[in-house]
Amino acid sequence: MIQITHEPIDAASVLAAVSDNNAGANLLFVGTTREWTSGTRTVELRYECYEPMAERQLTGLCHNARSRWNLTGVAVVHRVGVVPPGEASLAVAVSSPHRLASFEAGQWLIDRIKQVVPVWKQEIDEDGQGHWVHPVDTNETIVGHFPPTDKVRT
Amino acid sequence: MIQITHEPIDAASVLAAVSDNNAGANLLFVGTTREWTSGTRTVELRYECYEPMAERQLTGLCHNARSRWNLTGVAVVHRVGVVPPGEASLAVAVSSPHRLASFEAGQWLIDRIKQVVPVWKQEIDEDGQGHWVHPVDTNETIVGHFPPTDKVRT
Amino acid sequence: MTVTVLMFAHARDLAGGTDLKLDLADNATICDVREALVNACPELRILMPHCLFSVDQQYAEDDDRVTAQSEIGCIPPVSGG
Amino acid sequence: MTVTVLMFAHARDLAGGTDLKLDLADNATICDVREALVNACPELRILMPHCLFSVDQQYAEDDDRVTAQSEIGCIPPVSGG
Repeated sequence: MIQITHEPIDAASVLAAVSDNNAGANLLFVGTTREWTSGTRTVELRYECYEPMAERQLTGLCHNARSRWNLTGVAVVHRVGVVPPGEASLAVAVSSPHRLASFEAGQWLIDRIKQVVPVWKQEIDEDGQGHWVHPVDTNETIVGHFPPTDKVRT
Repeated sequence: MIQITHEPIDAASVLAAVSDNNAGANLLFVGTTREWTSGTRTVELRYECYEPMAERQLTGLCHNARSRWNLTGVAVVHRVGVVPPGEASLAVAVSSPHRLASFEAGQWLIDRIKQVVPVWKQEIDEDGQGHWVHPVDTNETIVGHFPPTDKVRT
Repeated sequence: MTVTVLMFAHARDLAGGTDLKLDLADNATICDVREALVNACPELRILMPHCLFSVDQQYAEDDDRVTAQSEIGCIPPVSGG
Repeated sequence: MTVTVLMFAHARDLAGGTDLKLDLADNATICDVREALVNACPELRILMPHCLFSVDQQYAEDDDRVTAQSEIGCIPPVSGG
């Protein structure tokens, strides 16, 4: 299950998608919109996406994770559009016979999704202003995406 | 939510129990009975438990995880009795503002649960024979539980 | 004094009962419980070094004292999860 | 030749449009696309070094060639998850 959706994410169905009789360790990560970050209130997040490319990237990442960690299942759903506080923007599920592989693969997938999948979010503040979220370094300088060698080709 | 149950685990409700408006990273681990392990078929697992002590141990571990990683939520449900292949014996959920804490706390909790909570399982093989599962070292010698300094006092 | 030891899992199967009564000296420790259990049920000998004990639902050290009122548990290697 | 560049997120807001048409030499590369974009929309200058480009929905290198048929995407720093 690899999906970009405009609807709320049903986390249970993402977990169910990786269920397998030979899996012992099923892991589900759900990224939700935080209302408060360092004292600043987020009214909502607005996600947009280059959808066909995002789907290809996700397909590639899931394929790579599955073969690297010998997973019994992998599923990713990313929501786009408005995501209010407490609601899920991302659900990632993996399953494998043992828990170390599930934890490693889950962390790797989420890291890579955040690095390479063409999805962008705006934070909407209490004045209704939107602010594009860019990864920044400690000098508050926008940093590039990722080293070229890390690129995913599908 | 800390619970020992004889009924099937509803994983979605364990995840829902850690939901919080200031959480960004919600993690759910579900341990399920594997049908096949190194070519040997498991017909079912049978869990038993020293219930009041198990609940106290779980309460202590959850308390420690919450304060160590500053979690916004933590929940553990362990099923006892017969757990057939594909069904869940353990569900652990944690939530925190950021994902690194959720992954670290989740792995720590599962490791500790497997080390200190008085729950035991028997593997039932195809002949209906039950085999107690003991942690063994590479010489197939039963190993002790854990170093005394790791003990949990509640 | 007489103490009762709750037996679980593999240890219970070897002992053939869920709780065992043992006669111990009044100042007995967990060490003495171990010894008395193996004397009462020699089948427990191999497993005993790998068992921990609880007193009143908390893990106990070998030199912790027990009383006739203690809820003593014999905890073979755990395997939950 | 004329190429079309799909603009997203912050880059689209700065450019004021979801797709920009650029006139380029027939042997143009992603490098030339960057330069032409900044010339067409000077507002993109600061963000441009942090943008990647895609050709036909795959990440491209700066010296990759583009054609009039290429689906070119200008990808500002991503922030999904």
